Parts: sequence; structure tokens; C-alpha cells
Amino acid sequence: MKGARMATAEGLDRAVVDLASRALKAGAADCVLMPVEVPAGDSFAYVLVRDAGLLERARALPPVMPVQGARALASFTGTMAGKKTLAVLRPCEARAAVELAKLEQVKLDSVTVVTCDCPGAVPLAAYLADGGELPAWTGEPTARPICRTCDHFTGGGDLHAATLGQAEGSALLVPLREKGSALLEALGLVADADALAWEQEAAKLTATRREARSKAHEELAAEVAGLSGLAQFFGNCIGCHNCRSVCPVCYCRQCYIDGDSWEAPAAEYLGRAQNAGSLRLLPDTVLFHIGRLAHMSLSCVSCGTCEDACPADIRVAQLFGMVAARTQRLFDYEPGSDAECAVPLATFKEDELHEVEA
Amino acid sequence: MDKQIGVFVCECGPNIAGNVEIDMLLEAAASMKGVALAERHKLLCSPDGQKFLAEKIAEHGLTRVVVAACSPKQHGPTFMGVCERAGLNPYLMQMANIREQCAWIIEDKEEATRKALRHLRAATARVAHHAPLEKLEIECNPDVLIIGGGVAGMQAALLLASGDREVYIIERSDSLGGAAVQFEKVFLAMRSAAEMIAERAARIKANPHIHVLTGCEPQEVVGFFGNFIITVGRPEAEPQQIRAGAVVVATGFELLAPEALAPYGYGEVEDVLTSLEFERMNASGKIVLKNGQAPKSVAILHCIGREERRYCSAVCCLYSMKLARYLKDKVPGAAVTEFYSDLCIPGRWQQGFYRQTAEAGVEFVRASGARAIEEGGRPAVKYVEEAGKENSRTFDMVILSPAMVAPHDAGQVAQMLGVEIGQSGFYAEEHPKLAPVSTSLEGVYVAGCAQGPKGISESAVQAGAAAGKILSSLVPGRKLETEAKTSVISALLCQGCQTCLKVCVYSAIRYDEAKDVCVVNEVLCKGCGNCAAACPSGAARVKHFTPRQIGREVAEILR
Amino acid sequence: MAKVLKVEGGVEEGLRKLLFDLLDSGQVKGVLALRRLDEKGAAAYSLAADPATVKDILPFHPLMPAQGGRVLSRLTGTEGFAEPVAALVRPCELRAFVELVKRTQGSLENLLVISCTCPGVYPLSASLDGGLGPKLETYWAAAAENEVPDGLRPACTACTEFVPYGADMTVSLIGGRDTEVVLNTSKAVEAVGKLSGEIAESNGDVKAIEAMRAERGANRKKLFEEDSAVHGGLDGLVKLFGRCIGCRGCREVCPICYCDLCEFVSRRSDLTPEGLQADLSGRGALRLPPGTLTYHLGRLAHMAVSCVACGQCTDVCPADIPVSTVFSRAGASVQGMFEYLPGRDVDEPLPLTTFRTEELAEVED
Amino acid sequence: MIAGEKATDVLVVGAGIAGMEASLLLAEAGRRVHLVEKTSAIGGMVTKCEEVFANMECATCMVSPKQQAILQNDRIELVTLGEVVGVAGSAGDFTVRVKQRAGYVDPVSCIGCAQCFEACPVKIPNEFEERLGQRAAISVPCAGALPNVPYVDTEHCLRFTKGEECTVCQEACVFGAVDFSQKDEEKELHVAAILMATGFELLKAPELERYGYGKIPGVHTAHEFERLFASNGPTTGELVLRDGRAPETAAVVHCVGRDEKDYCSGVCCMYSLKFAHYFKKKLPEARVVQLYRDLCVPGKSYQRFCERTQEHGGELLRTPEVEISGQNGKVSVSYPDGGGGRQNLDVDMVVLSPAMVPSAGTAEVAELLDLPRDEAGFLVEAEAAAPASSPKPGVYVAGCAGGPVDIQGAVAQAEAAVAGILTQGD
Repeated sequence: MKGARMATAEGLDRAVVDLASRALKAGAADCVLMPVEVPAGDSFAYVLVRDAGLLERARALPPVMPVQGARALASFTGTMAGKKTLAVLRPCEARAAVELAKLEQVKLDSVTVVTCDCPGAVPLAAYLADGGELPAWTGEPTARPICRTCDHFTGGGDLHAATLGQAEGSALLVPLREKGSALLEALGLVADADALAWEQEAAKLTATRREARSKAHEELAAEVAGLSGLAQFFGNCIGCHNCRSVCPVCYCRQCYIDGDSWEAPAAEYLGRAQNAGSLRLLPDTVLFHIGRLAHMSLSCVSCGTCEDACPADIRVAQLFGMVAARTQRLFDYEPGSDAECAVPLATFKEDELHEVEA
Repeated sequence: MDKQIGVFVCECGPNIAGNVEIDMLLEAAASMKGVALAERHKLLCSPDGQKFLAEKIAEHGLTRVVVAACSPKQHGPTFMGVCERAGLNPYLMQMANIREQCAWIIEDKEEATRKALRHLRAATARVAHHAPLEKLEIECNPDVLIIGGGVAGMQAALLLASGDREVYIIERSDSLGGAAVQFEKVFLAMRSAAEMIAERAARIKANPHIHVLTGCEPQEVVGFFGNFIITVGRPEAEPQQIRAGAVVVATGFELLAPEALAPYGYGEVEDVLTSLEFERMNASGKIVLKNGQAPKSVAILHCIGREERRYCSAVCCLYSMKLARYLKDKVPGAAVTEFYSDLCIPGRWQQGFYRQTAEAGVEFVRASGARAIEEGGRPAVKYVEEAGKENSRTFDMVILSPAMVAPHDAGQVAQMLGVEIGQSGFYAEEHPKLAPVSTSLEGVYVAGCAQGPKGISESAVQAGAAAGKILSSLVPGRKLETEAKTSVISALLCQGCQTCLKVCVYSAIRYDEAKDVCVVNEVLCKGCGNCAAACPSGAARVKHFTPRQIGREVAEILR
Repeated sequence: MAKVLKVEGGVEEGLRKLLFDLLDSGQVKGVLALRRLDEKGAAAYSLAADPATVKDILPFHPLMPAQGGRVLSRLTGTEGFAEPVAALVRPCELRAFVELVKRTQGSLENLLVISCTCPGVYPLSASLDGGLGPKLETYWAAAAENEVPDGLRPACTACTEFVPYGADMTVSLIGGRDTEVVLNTSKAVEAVGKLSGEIAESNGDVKAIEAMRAERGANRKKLFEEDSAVHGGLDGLVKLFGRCIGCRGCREVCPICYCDLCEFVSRRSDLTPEGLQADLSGRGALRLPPGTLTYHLGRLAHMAVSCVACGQCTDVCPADIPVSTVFSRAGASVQGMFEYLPGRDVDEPLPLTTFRTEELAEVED
Repeated sequence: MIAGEKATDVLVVGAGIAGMEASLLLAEAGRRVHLVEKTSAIGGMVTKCEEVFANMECATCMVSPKQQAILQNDRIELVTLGEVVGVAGSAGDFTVRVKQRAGYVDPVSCIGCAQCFEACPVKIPNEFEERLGQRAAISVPCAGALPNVPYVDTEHCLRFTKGEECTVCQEACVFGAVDFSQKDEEKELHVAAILMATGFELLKAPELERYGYGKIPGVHTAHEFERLFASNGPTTGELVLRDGRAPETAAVVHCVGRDEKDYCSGVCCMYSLKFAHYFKKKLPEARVVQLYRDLCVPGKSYQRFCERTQEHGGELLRTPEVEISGQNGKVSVSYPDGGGGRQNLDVDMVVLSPAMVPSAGTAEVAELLDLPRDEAGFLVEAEAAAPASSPKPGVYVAGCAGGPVDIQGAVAQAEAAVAGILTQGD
């Protein structure tokens, strides 16, 4: 694989902002979607920018991930009417975007996604409390647990700014899809530098991350085994459903659990209480999470947004990540990897029948 | 509305009464929410029992009915009928199976009674949430469009055309007849195909109700059973719109493309022909080699492409024998050898045909991996003997009998129609055994080789079958009745993710671009529930199986 | 002079005994109260039917994992209880429930409401690692001394409506050295009459209540002043909600926000091509997902009149936005305009209603 | 019907898959159908099967909806225990005499609770179960048979054989459904068309004797094996030899009777392969060898099925012929080894896949209608006429009555026959 050199003397963020500005000026994009520091300066928000001047406080990789970029895309690409957009996302956000595209919630045709090698994000609560910097690849791990075991920290976009295996002050713009190459071309950049160093470095890191990941999954699996383990795990859940509301894959306007279907006369709840001796309220606390797993775990990209949003400090993302890994293996499906490969549940292979029958 | 539920428990003689405390059920029922009446009867399904039920419904102005008796499979329709006759919407009745699921399978009477009570509670809780359902009646157009004017298409047309039904055949080529025209003789009686085709074509021409559009292809298909609108592209003319109630797909087959025959020596070795080329040569009257001389030895290779395609084309064996018979007739003294892997000659007379062919001096060699190669400037056949030994023999001419494959554009046509293509590339039937000519889309039928490789008579039978299905379901002047338990999609909750659309096997769901929601066509929907199961936000629901109805039922069962 | 039941063994033990007796004697068939879930100190509302499970009940445990009014509404929303059930809820929870009953989202039928003069609760975060632990002791001590315990939520320290309206029983937690249960209704007297325990005549500690109201009133004034200073005006709000991550948790836990489908996630609130263009060409930039401020202001418009300042919204905000302070401040002024105190009396009509439920009619069966 | 009025009713002979499909379509078209079935139950041969190739679909689940539809359709008059005894007239105007044997059970009051046959003192081999199970003199063929109404078999009922005053079944029935006052009935039908759907049988002993059937206990016919595997069969689905042992090795012999009959039945290869799946399901360890001559799998999904069978451990062995002998409980299958000598395969169980032959009774009806039959006894189709029509106008042929055909083909022929009937005279 080959890529185009990009100087990052003033840091990757600056370099990517410049790239975006050039794209706007060159007409390669009509607008840019990027994380921008909010007025109060205490957090970041995705902003769709038309004039390059407003990218002053934009960051390619802010220390935190307050909103999942795919959600930002979902909120407007349906109404974009062919306007060319350049979106700077984290790899997990880019992958979520692809999932949402398959589910018709995001229209990617006129969007070019730029990703960077992502060392992870710091927990939202920690950042809001006393700020913080982008985690380092090595050394003291300030990153969220889910990031520390993330094996999809690179790629995912149409054009990828690789820093791994690159010299200080320099990055490599690697076109991963057709649109990426088109963008390079429009900016008059040539992908002539060899990307092997990046690929090797990434591969190495991936391996170690995978190890850490499966280890973490094993431990967690043991902890949440059985319904009681699960109930215990969600002991502090207050049913605010923040995890769902911020999840990029949970795109439903109204969640199955919020519908009227589950309502029942008080007498029934009393009946349930009488059976069990005592009934936890609100009812269906654990059911909600199980149901959500059933609905989205195939497309879960382990972005960790749910965990950041949980006021009860429940390790939602870690649990969902573990289950997702299993279901995805079952259908040997990699969410967000390829826009062409359909979400398994919507398709049916004839052999599936025989697997059951055999 | 204040629900007036009537609960009726059937004793079924000793079958239920013998092992379930019916009085106890009645007592419990009387105190259930919304229950206005709880009665028992010796045998509710009997004429007397049905009368009793009808009277009670009227007398007490019941708005819901629960029948605790046998399996709904057995008497569901019976009691729905009673309700209907008593002026109560039949969907406001729910059965609790306390015979097969309780009385008959549980020894202990108390336990059986307990379980029966659960079922009764569940049914009563469920029925309270039932809604009256109505079947739609829609006007329909009895005319039929047939795509493809081959043997199947012509057969179907002749059966369907009548005084009160017009039939349209659209044929891509410029004449009727399809693949069969290329065959001088069709096997069995070795009758001339050309004659048969000509005779049928003449009858079609003479029939004022059959309209043949040659050189035409379908461009767009909209609508549904009873009301299709098909746009047909015509050469040097405006596309024409045809309205029809049903469509028969009779697009036939193609033979394995020459490219695919290269591994078998075709194109590489001289005097290696495809069966079709040989047919033409035979029709032209001169069976000769490139050098103009008549062949002294000819090899015919069966099963060309069977392994790659993973199916047997069913007719090649006989077909190859037919070629051998041509040769024996027209090139006296020529030695003919058939290389086959399995003789596939099902049917009453086929084995006889094989015997006669063998008796005519045709040599049959069982071999695997047979293909044509060049050996000393002559075509030869390389093959593996049954014993496993590799061998090769030289011939003057080698004829390949390639597999039948689906038309190259079957995929597009299928997509246009909204029907499915099977693993083998041919049109998928609704059910491989019970519905061989129906497709997943009601009103679209498939006949002949479009459905899979087969001979001329089987094709004709399928054409007849398609005609039979249409004649019996699409009767001129009769309205179509649709399923009542269809699914509905809430425009308020739908996210336009189109997952439902992907899982709908009846093509009953379409996506409304403007509103960004999916919409169910109640005429096509069969209420299978796939969409409801797949929809994550519960926007899609099946009438009579709403989460609320099922939820209440399950809650009571688990209580 | 009201009838009063004295319970021995302090608030927790004493009330557990009362609840046990009520259940055991069949006076009530169930008890709704906070309950210990595990050793790790997790607590949640639960409906206890078996007397044996009463031992895990944490009466008026100073924490609000869910708004009791919302819980009651979930239970009785479709159909009220058919048998008597006791519910331990705080004044703000009771008021919220009454607001919901007015909107036919709940029913008081067969409920024996046991509330308290409320010392307030700790923020949710205080209990996450291992429960409240030692805090509890100091809490009850402070309450008994008629002091505001340290570390409570601002919403509580600034709450002047800590005396319940329309409860059948009121447990005097404020200034109640030996726990008194005031029996406000004949229903209460009847239920308790059948049990052991001495019933006396008392007015409760009126002075203590007044003192507390004064102190909290002062806190409230201060809180609101500070808040309006920082978050007053549109700029203030923009700053305040700038860090909002759009999880809508505040709506989800708010007892007054009862809609199945919120106006602000419904199709009507989707971005339109026109809107997008207007924003882009107008300001050259647009924050996404859109409508963060609209959502908060809109929600405020919908529920301010009924806001009971329970503080749940602040509790669950992952971005640490003092939602409750802003909303209760706005609520106070709106309610002042209509001289309306939400949840005071179930027969008091709502001053205005901005929400319609018809739009959900189609998903009804 | 009123004299002079044009007949529109249709007579369908045989209530197997083909007969049922045709009846339902005709009824849907608005025709009145007289469906005459010689046994007491409808569904035909497929009801003997637990599963059907190529999807190994549950046969009962597949057929019972059709059976229910027949029973619930008020345009279809079902005549069980019936036979055609006379035919006169011509296309559009046949007069048919149909005889219905008395079953001595009133279908209206019977609810199929089985009390009567549990009480019956007579116990005889059950033909439907290939004589592997027993039945009473009043009985249904098998559990789940439809209509679920037993009948009295006068050849075994003590009242008819010994003239005893046995009323055990009558007393057992609380609905008074058993009615010995019933008489055989004969009625005259006026029909426009006749569909022959009389189906097939499998080649029976004595033709099977040379394969050891009847002599060697380990040798079974395909239908015996189907019933052994059937969950509603004599062993409730347990695959056991006649002595109760579970077979460890088995051979399935294809093309039984092909030479004698001089035709390939076309479906035997598939149902034989299906047996390999049966074994895999119940006896995963068992070794199953298929001895075939030519694999005849002419369906677009059939070869895949064949491949799957091999993946699941079904062994395929090609041989032109076999000789079967038995000694001490084992069965020995010998076949040529290709080098002039012979090989032996010793197995516990042999399943024969015999050729399909016309069902008993086909001949009689054919006589009545004077329909031509071929040397094998199958009804001959009309050349170049509408599909599924016989040489005799107004008479149609569908399913195996006209020659071996699989279910798919039978259904297609039935539907085609309907087309012929509905357009008759146009």
C-alpha cells in the first residue's frame, strides 16, 4: 500500500484541519464535519462547517468522545442533497457510519470520511471534571478501558492519516477506498510513499490489543455468568437508557422497551412480586439490556459511548463489546468493514437451514 | 369500549370433563376481568353446541368470546364461523386448547386443571385486546401476460385464452418456438419439433384472444396479483403498457456458454462440436467434418458442466442418445460412443429408448472426467474408466452435451418482478414440492426450464399447471379476497431502515422515499410476521399478533 | 391534633417493623419502597409482597435511584391496584405522581401513601462505589438534630417543599428524635389501628419544620441567584448546554416527561433540507446532531409548570450539567405566575397543557 | 341437479397429493368436487413419510394443511372408503356410480378420541404400518390420520366374521358415534370431468423375494423403513431390526425391480439417499452404504442433496447388480468387484428401494372408463393434447397413475389437469 506524505509539524490536528480547509477551498468538499471545541471550552461537539475560518478550534482527535460521529452524520446526511461532505471521524465512528449506511440511516454517497490512527479517548466524566490530553499510545494508560483493548484503532475511513510507524512530525495519507484517492487527487497529492512501516506497526499493535481484549473478555465473561451475574452487573442501573440514546447503532425513534406493548395492570406487577417475593422496579431493567444486545450486538463497534454516558458507572461498553464479539464471530461478520456485506439478520443463506438440519 | 367476554368450556364428553375440573374453570373465569358470562357445554362443536354458542352471543350481547376446548387446528374455523353467523367479528374469538394440551396429556387431574386454567386466563387476557379484522375485496383483471414464447409459453397461452380473458405473449426473439425449434426431432416418438411448434403457433395465430409481441422485452413491472401493469419495450416503437392480473415467466434456458466449454476441448480441438451446433449441422442435412468428409467415429460426451453447476440437467442423457440415433440414421456405418457418468433416464419409456439405442449399435462407456483433447492431429476423448484407470481414445468427431443453465438475464427479470432466484440460478418456486409453478410473489408463475432443467413434456405440464393456478384463482368478474391478518407499519415509529423490506418474502413492503418510511401492501401481505420480528423499534406489527396481545397471553401463561 | 403512631428502634428498624406488620396482617398486599439489592450497596425501588423480604427494605434511604412518582406511574398507568399497597415515597416523588395522575398516567386507587418530612438525599454518584456506608449514620443523626446533612444534592438543600401533601401517613424524619408516624387519614388510622403500637395525639415538631423551611429557603434563594448570574440569558444557556451530549437522560428520568415518544425526537424535529441550508448559509456552521438547545428549552416549556424540583435530571447527567437548578428556577417562576404548586392537590386542575397524546393513537391496539 | 342442466361437478379419484391439489384448485374455481378415496384417510403415500427430500422437511407439517383444507372446504364432498363402480356418458356429461362402504362410525358425532379401538378385542397387523404394528378391527391407519374418524374393518370385526353380538366399541363411545345400522351406499353423480389420481404402490413380494425379502429378517422395504422412522409409527421412530436390535451397519439397495419392470422410477435414488439422513439422525454411528447403479438425481437441487448426503457420511457404492443372502442375523450383500470376482458387504439391515408400480384398483377404474394402459399398467397420456389429459375426452390423469413421478411433478400435473378441466369445451 502507498500513501501521500503530510507534514504534521504543528501536530496532527492542525495538519488535518489544513487538509480540510484545502478541500473546502479546492471545492473537493462543500462542507466539513469535525469535532470543534464548544464555546465554554469545556468539551467538544461535532460541527458542520462551510467556511474554513470556523475550523479554528477544530480537532481531528479530541481527547474525549462526547458524541458518536456516526450519530452526527445520521442527523443530516439524509437531507444533504448531494452536497459533498468531508467528515473527520475516529475509526470506530467511521465503522459505525458504515453500519448505519447499511441500515439506511446514513447516506455515505456524498461523504468522504477521513480517519486517523486513534490512541483512544479519555473517559468523559474524567475530562469534564479536570480536562486532560489525548491518551498516549504507550505509557500510563489514561484511555477508557474499551479503548485500551480496541483492535480497530486504525483505518475505517476513505482516506486514512497514518501516524503509526511514521517519523515525528510526519503522517501518511493512505487512500483506503476510491473516494480517498479521489480526494488526494483533488488536492493534487500523490500517494507515492510506501506504507509498509504503518502496516507493520499497526499489525503488531493489533496483535497485542487482541490478546488484551480476549483476556478482558474472559474475565468479564466469568463475572457476568448466569442471570444472577447479569443482574448483579446491572445492579446500579437506574433505567435512564442513556446507553441506548447515545449508541450510534440504536437508531430507533422509539425503543421496543418504551412502547405501550409492555404496559400491564398494576395487579400483574403485584402478581409478579408475589411469585418472586419481591419485584425490582422499574421492571425489565436487565431485560432492557438483553433486548438491546439482541437488537444491536451484530453491529456494535465497541466505541464506548454508552459507558461514557452511564451515570451509574456500569461497564456497559465492555459487556456489550464482549457479547458483540461472540455474535459477530457466529455470523462471521465484521461490522463497518465493508459497505457491501449486508447485516446477517437481513439475509438468509440456504445452507443455514441445512446447518440446523444436519 | 366495555368488553363483554363470554367464556365457553367444552366438556368434549369425557375427553375434557374426565380429566379437568370444569366447574373450577368456570368459577375462576367468572371473576376474570371483562368476563360477563361463563358456561359449559357437552360438545360445543356439535350442531347443538354451535347453536348454543350462537344464542348466548346474541342473548348477552357478547363482544368477545373464549372457547376452551380442543386444538384450534381442529375447530378454530368452526367457532369463527359460529361467531360470524352470530354477527360477531370472527377475530374476536380466541380458543384455549385444554384437550390436546391438558386433558389428554396430563395424568393428574389437578395438574391438568391448573394448566387448563393458565390457558384459559391467557386466552381471556388476549382476547380482550383483539381487534375486529376485515378481509379486503379488490377488483381484478383476468388477463395474463406471458414472458417467453417457447413451448411452455405457447402451451399456457392456448389454455388461458378464452372469451373473457386476453393473453399477451412477449417474446424477445422474432418468432415463437423457443429452444425447441432448433431440434429437428424431439425424442420419444422422434416426432418433428418444427411440426409441433408450427401447429401450436398456427392455433395461437388463429386465436383472437392471444396477442403476440415479438422482439419485445419487459422493462418495468408494477402492481400486484390481479392488477399488474407491465411496461414492454418494443423495437422502433414507444414502450407499450399492458395490464394483466397474472404473469407467467416462461423464459426458458440457455446452454452452457462456449467459454465454459474450453476445458472440455471446445474451441481448442478441431471437430469438437456442441450439441446445438450438431443439431444445426444435422438440420442442414450434411453431417461432415471440417475436411468435408463424413465422420467414421463419433464420441458424445454427457454431463458437460454438471460438476461445476452442481446439478444434473435431466434431459442430456436422452438428448445425447437422440443425437446418436441421428448419426446412425444419417451416417450409416459410423461408430458412435457415448461417454456418460450416470444414466439419468427416469420415466416409463426412457429405458426402452436407451435399450433400442444400444441395440442400434451405439457403444456406452461409463466414465468420469471425460473431455476432448488432441492426439496425433485427431480429436480424442480423455477419460477415467470405471475401474479408475486413465484412458484416451481417438475419434473423428466429438460432440459435447452441455448443461442447461438459466438465461443470462434471469436475475434482472426476477428483480423486476420481485421474485427470487434459487441457488442453481433458475427461478425459485414458492415450495419445491407443493407449489412448483408458484413464486414467492402471488400472481407470478414460472413454467418450463425457467424453473429448472426439464424436457418438453414436463415443460408443457408446468405450463398447464400455471394455467390451472390462474384459471382457478383469477376468475373473470370475481373479486380477490385478501388476508385479514396482515402487518402494518407505523409511519410514526418507522426509521426507514428497510430491514423489513429485506426479510419480506412476498415483496409486500415498499419504501416511501418521500416520507422515508416503509409501507405494507395489504393485498400482498400474508401476515407471516417476518417484518415484525425484524423491526427493532416495533414499528412493524402483525394484526392479531401484536406485542400487546402476545405479551398479555404469555404473561398469563407464566403467571 | 393529629393521631400519631410511635415506632421504636429508629427510622429504619422501626419502619421495617411497621411495614412487616402491615404486610403480615394483610392490611396491605404489597409494599413499594427502596430495597437493598446486594452487598455492594446497590439500592432500587421494589415491590415487596412477601413479609420475609421486608428485612431488605431501606425506608427513606437517602438516595433516589429512580423517581418514585415515575415508578408509581409505571405500575398504575394502565390500571390502578386492585388490592391495598403501601408506597414509601418522598414529598417530591408524591407530588410528581399526583401531577401524573392529573394527566391520567397513574392511579391512587388502593394506595396507602407513606411519605415523610424529607431531609433530602445524596447524589447518585455518592453511592456507586459501595453504597452510602458510614454516611448513613451521620445522615440520620443530622436529621434527628434538625440539621441539613452535608453532601446532599443542591436540589434537596434548596428544597422548601419537604413536607408531603396528601400522604396517608407522614413519618417525621425532621426533628423527630423518636420516630413519629402521623396518621393523616382515616385510611391510615384504620390500617394501623389493627396493629400493635401506641397511638398518641401530636402536632409533630412544628418549630423544627419552620426552622428547616427558613434555612432551606435561604439556600434556595442563594442557589437561584448564583445560577441566574452564571446561566442567565441565552448566552448563559448556550454555555451551560454546550457540553450536552444529547443523551436525553434528563427527559428519560424526569417523572413529568411521560411521553412514549418525545416531541423532540419525533419526525417533526428532524433536520429539514431548508433548515440545514438556512443554518449553513446563515452562520456558516451547524452543530450536529442539531437542536440541543431547542430540546432543553422545549422540554422546559412542556414540563416547567409541573416541575417538582426532584433533582433527578442533574443526578443522571453524564456531562455534569446542573439541569435541575435551571429547570426548577424556571419552574418556580412559571408556577408563581399561575399560583400553582405542582402536586399539592390531585383535584387542582393543571393551569395549562402543551402536550397532546393523540399522535400515539395508532400504535394503540 | 336439474335435468338438461350442464354438469359442472368434477369427480376426482384418489385423495393423494395430486388428487388433493386438484380438488382444492377446482373448488377455488367454484366447481363442486366429489373426491373419492378408497381408504379411510386422505393424503396418500406421503403420509407414510416422516420427512421428504430435498430439504428434509417434516412431511406431516407439509401435508396436513392441505388435508385440513380439504376437510374444511364445503365445495369438496369427500367419499372415503369409496370406489367408482360404474361410468357412463362422455365429456361434459358423465354419469358415475360411486359406492361407499359402510364404516359404521358417524363422522359428525365422532371426535376421534380413540376410546373405541383401545377397547376392541381384535388385534391384527396394521397394513398402513407395513404390518410392523397392530391395529384393532375398528381403527384409523395411524395417529394423526385425517379425517380422524375410525372405521370398522368388516373382514376382522367379530360381528361380521363370527356373527358375535360384540358391542365393545359401541359401549366405549360416549358420543354414540359407532352405528352398526349403517349400510353400504351407492350414489349416482353427474359430472363434467373425471380426474384419475389413483397413485402408486411399491413393488411387493414376491418380486422382492430374490432380494431375500420375506426370508431374511434383516431385509426391509423402503416403506417399512419409512414407518420405522416415523414418530407416529409402530416404534415411534426408533430404528430397530425385527429382533429389536439397533442396526450398526446398513445397506440401501437402489433400483430394486428396475430390470424386471424395464423402467427407472426416477425418485428412488432421492428417497434412498434420504434414508442415509434418517440413519444419521437416529443412529449417528451407524455405517450406511448405498448400492446404486446410476445416480438419477434430475432436479436442480437434487445433486446438492446427494453431495450433502456424502458429507454426512453416507457412502455411495456403484454396482450393476447385487445378491443378498442371510446368515445368523447378518445380511450379506455381494456385488461384482469389477475384476471378475465378487465382494461381500455384511450388514445388519438392508433397505430395498423398489420400483413404483400402479396402485391396486387402477386397473379396475381404467376398465370402467376403458382407458388404455401401458404394459406396466400405468394410464397412458394423450399425445400432443393438453397436458395431463387421457386419450378419452373429459378424463384426465395426474400423479403416479400415469407413471412414476415425484411430488413436484405430481402437483404440477394435478394443476395442469385442472387447467384442462376448467377449459374443457371452450
